[in-house]
Amino acid sequence: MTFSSYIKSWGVGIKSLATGMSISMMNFWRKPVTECYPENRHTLQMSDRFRAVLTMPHNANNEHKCTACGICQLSCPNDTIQVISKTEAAEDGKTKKVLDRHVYKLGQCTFCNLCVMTCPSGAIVFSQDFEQSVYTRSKLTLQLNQPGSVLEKKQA
Amino acid sequence: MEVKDITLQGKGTKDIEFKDNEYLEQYLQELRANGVNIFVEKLDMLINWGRGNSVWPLTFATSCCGIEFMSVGAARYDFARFGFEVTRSSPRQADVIVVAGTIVYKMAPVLKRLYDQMADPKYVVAMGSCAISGGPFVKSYHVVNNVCDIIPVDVYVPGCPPRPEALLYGLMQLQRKMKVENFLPDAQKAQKKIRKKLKEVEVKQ
Amino acid sequence: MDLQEKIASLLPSATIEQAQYLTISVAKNDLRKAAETLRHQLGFDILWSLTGMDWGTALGVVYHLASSAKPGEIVVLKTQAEDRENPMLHTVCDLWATAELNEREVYAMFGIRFINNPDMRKLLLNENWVGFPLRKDYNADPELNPLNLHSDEVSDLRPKLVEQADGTVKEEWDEIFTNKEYIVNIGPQHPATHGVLHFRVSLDGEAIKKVDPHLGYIHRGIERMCESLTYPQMLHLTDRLDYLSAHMNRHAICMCVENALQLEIPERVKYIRTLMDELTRIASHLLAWSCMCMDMGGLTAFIYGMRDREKILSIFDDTCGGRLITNYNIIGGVMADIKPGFQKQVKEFIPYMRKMLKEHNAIYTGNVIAKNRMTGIGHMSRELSINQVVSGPSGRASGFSSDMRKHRPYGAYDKVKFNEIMRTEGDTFARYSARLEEISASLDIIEQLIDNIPEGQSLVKTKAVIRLPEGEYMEWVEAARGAFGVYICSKGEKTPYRVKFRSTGMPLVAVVDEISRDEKIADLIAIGGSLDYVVPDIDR
Amino acid sequence: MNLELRTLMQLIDEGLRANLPKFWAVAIECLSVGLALLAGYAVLAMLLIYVERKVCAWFQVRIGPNRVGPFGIFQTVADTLKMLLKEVIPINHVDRFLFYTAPFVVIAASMLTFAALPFAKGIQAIDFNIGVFYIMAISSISILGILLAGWSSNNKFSMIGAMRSGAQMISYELSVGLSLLAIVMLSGTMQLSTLVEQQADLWFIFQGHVPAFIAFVIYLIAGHAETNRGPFDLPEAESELTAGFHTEYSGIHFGFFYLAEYLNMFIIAGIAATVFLGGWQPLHIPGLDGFNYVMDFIPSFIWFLAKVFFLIFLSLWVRWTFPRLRIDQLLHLEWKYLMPLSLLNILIMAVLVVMGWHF
Repeated sequence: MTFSSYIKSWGVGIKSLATGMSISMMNFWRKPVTECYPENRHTLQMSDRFRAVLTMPHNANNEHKCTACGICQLSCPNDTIQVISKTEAAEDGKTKKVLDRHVYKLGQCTFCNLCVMTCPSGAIVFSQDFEQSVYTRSKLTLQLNQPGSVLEKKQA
Repeated sequence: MEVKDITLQGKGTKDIEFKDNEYLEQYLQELRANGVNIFVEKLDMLINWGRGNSVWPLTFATSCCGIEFMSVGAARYDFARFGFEVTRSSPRQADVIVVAGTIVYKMAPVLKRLYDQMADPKYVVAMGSCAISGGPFVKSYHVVNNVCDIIPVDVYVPGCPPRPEALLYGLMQLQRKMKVENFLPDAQKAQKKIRKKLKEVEVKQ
Repeated sequence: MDLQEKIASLLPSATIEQAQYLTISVAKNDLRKAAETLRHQLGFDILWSLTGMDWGTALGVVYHLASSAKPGEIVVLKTQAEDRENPMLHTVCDLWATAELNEREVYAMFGIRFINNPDMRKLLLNENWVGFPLRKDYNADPELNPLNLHSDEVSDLRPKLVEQADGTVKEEWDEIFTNKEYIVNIGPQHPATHGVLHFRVSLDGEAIKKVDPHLGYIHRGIERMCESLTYPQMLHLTDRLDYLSAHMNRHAICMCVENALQLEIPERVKYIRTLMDELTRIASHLLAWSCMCMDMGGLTAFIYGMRDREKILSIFDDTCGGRLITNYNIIGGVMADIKPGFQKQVKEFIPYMRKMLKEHNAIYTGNVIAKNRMTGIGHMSRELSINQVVSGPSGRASGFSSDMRKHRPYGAYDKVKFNEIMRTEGDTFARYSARLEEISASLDIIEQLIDNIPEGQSLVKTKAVIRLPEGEYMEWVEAARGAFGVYICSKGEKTPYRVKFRSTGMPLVAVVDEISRDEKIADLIAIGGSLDYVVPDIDR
Repeated sequence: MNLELRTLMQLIDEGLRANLPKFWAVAIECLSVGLALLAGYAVLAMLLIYVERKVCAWFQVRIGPNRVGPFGIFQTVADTLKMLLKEVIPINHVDRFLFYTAPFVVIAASMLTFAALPFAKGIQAIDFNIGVFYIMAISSISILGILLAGWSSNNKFSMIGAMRSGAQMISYELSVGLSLLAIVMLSGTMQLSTLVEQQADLWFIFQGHVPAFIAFVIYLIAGHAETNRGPFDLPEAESELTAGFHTEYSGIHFGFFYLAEYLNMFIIAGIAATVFLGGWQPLHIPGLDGFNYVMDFIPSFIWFLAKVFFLIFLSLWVRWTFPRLRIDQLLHLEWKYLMPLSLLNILIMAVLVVMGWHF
């Protein structure tokens, strides 16, 4: 190392340190970018495509659209969904397969959206309610159809 | 103390409807049934206030969830607001281990050891589907399907990976759980018993 | 004389056919000769991927080769070992160094042992694992391999099979570390290993004498799982390989399946995928930059990088419905068309990022401490990077041109002008700055595409049950950490027969020992940051 | 109106002496001074941790603690409470005696240095005629604690951390000493109270202009390095050595290291303020009597704290901007840059003093 390069290294070093410090000082005066969850809970807008939990929408008469065909269960890559059906006597005397329980393991879901995409009747959708933490693991196994709900009648 | 009395510090926390209050209720009931006076209160409340607001996580991540965990630590979500930002790399100094990611057979002993190295009181958050149930890899030959088999879990945060807000919500749930703990030794003994019992109930389910 | 004839004349005993790539099949005993001919006489110096196979009756290996002059022109070499009880093949790791770790993986997964490979420990699995998981007759009974919570001692003995002069094979053992060495375990739980990587490091004071990487702390058996999933179901696993290149990985597998089905993909989809790929690349490089800064102690720079990365994540959040794991590409297109606001968001992001890039350079790149810590440290020569097939920004920093966007254009990359970022220094600083330069290159690509997204469908209908025609397919994309390849072997079923993902990270770990020797512990951390491996991608 | 702390002290002193025998009065005073110092130490440490977390957050465009109390000011109270009640893990294979002594050595060393600082006019627990000497000697004891901690932990990371710390301390102690020496040459005294009094009209950094300023900067850098804080946090080096020398410490033992680290920052800033920036003396500019008169109204302890916190802010600014040095860079910086400069600086100072070129 020559003497001149030694002197130069002082200059280069000090200059680079000063540049760095000026950048951090600039950021010091910037407004924080923090989004304050949970303070902003009321205004928090999730993208409508965000997938937080699978739900089965019910209408006002407690009816859903699931025909218990089981395609969602088949297309699920890791057995998150279990469609339990029962047979019921229909009005015209024939027996008919209807949904008993649509069991969904939230704690196992990978949110790949295959079930929603393949569902022929559009019975299930993902909702954006991400506040799902619990203390008990079994609470993460959800039943999507509400008690007493039935299949929505097709409009004639 | 009732479940409705458990409040967290900070604006906006009062009007969240927290999930799974049944567990806390059961917990309190069991505490009472075991003859622990949960009205030793004042001291306990002070201690729990301290503990609940100073949860230092262990820098531990195995996969994708770890990146979201880092996001929670970064500027946009900033868990420093809760006083959680002092992530410790040494398990001896950490209070909570956030199991962020898949735990496989080869990793299981390491996780167990990390947990054992932590000082009491210590907590575990299972973050994401992998830690809760094996998630996408539930059918794999090399993946532990439930972190509960290795270490006791306090809070489950579902998601794949859970978004940062969801993790913050999970950590608030943990804070709530901490608020009902007791400091006195005999209470702790009872607590351990209760935890075990509650876990057995869960396994049966 | 074209290549096929040339090979036929040099290797008369080989069967050569033209499938997706030129495929050369040789018998077990001709493997060495074929490999040596390809390597030395025909200049195939890149071993892109080494895939173990179980063809039911015989086990075997498939090698994907290319030459560094034309990394996109791939030739396949196949061989098989008939003996299922004690299968043995000759190693090729003296020809292509990258084979060493890959052969160890094949040993763990298929039980094929490689003669003359200096290290025949199982990669990814514990030494006492019963069975070979990727074999078709693997017994998955959990009783055989129970969950063990007791940590076993790490053994520093390694076996190897040495061929004697008379042709017989003898097993020998040697020690990696002597018991006089000061060995530090960095990982599996360590803040700077980017996941659960385990280095056993032998130290002399602060200086590193030797590094022995241990892998498999996040081996999830993805390849095995894929064999029992249908093609649409498989996709969600690729996102979780290298989660920072989730989009590209999924792009690769979608492309592989689409090409096998000969599905025509609309231009719009190609544009959207390319845009998303580039955004993912920026996000990934930003994270890499941030983490490297954090590893070197610059916590504030880490937060700045993460702050800018969040901008991209909100774009993903809006259009794809996921932040990190987006689940956006599907076979035949994308899951949902882009949101109306997408273009506006991206256009706002570009100038912002350019401005921030300047700041990042000012606060960190120019910093005298950082610069001195990076320049001249961890030098990787071009030969080493080719020999170990270190692709991506790390390889390009050493002068190894391996950009699949250039060499095998896919998506909309043939419609944009961009430069492959190349450097020649090969040190930590070169790798570091190559990443930052790639961010601006990606911004340029996005700028060219964002206003020209053609109208059209965003998804082509596919059959309800997808069956790939019988054959072998491999497609490549340039992921954030290098060339990522998906190999699918189909027997015409609705599930694949064998799937292999070419790990972009394994070569990065393989070179650590060589390039960090005689450097300091702090340098090992910086080197690791500059290589930017993602462990779940290595372990799969 | 007199806001000086000294008035309060005198009142207490007179009250005690009037009502008690002399021995008891002195005994009670000693005890209360000790307690006050301890309390001050603890409160300051907690305050500093809060300040650091908040300032760090602002540098990183975040908000920082805001839950416990208004703006999160009780954050560190909660931390302390938790830390006090956290389990101290007994560890096998450690050298028990040394392992458990180490944190106390560290905290005692910083306590002793802290006690010697002149906080305000007339508020100084001990005032040696070799005050500067004392501070330097005592503050370097804490390195012993770190070495002990690293060695006795029986952990390879800790060991490397301790060794780094040793190398660092030995090197930077020189620059610290030499830069203080420059001022001692200028003032001709080592007694802290005299040092401060001499700066009544003009602070030393102005009196000694160029060499004093150089000495000040060197002192800040070397002092910062002595506190083992980033970018000089090699012994701890989160990303390399997990937690360095205190990897194996848990609970309150770790808390001691943690507190001492912050207090050392205060001490370094306090010494710098005392020696270079006039201690508790207000800012006086010769010739501007009106200005000086106004400045005198601000109580001395406020002056002192203001200077100290300004210097602490500087140190935080540096801490949260730069990446960590590597061990060889650390030594280069000292032996190739700071040391020669300090020696040269002493020479300049000597010429300055001899020729009387100072103000």
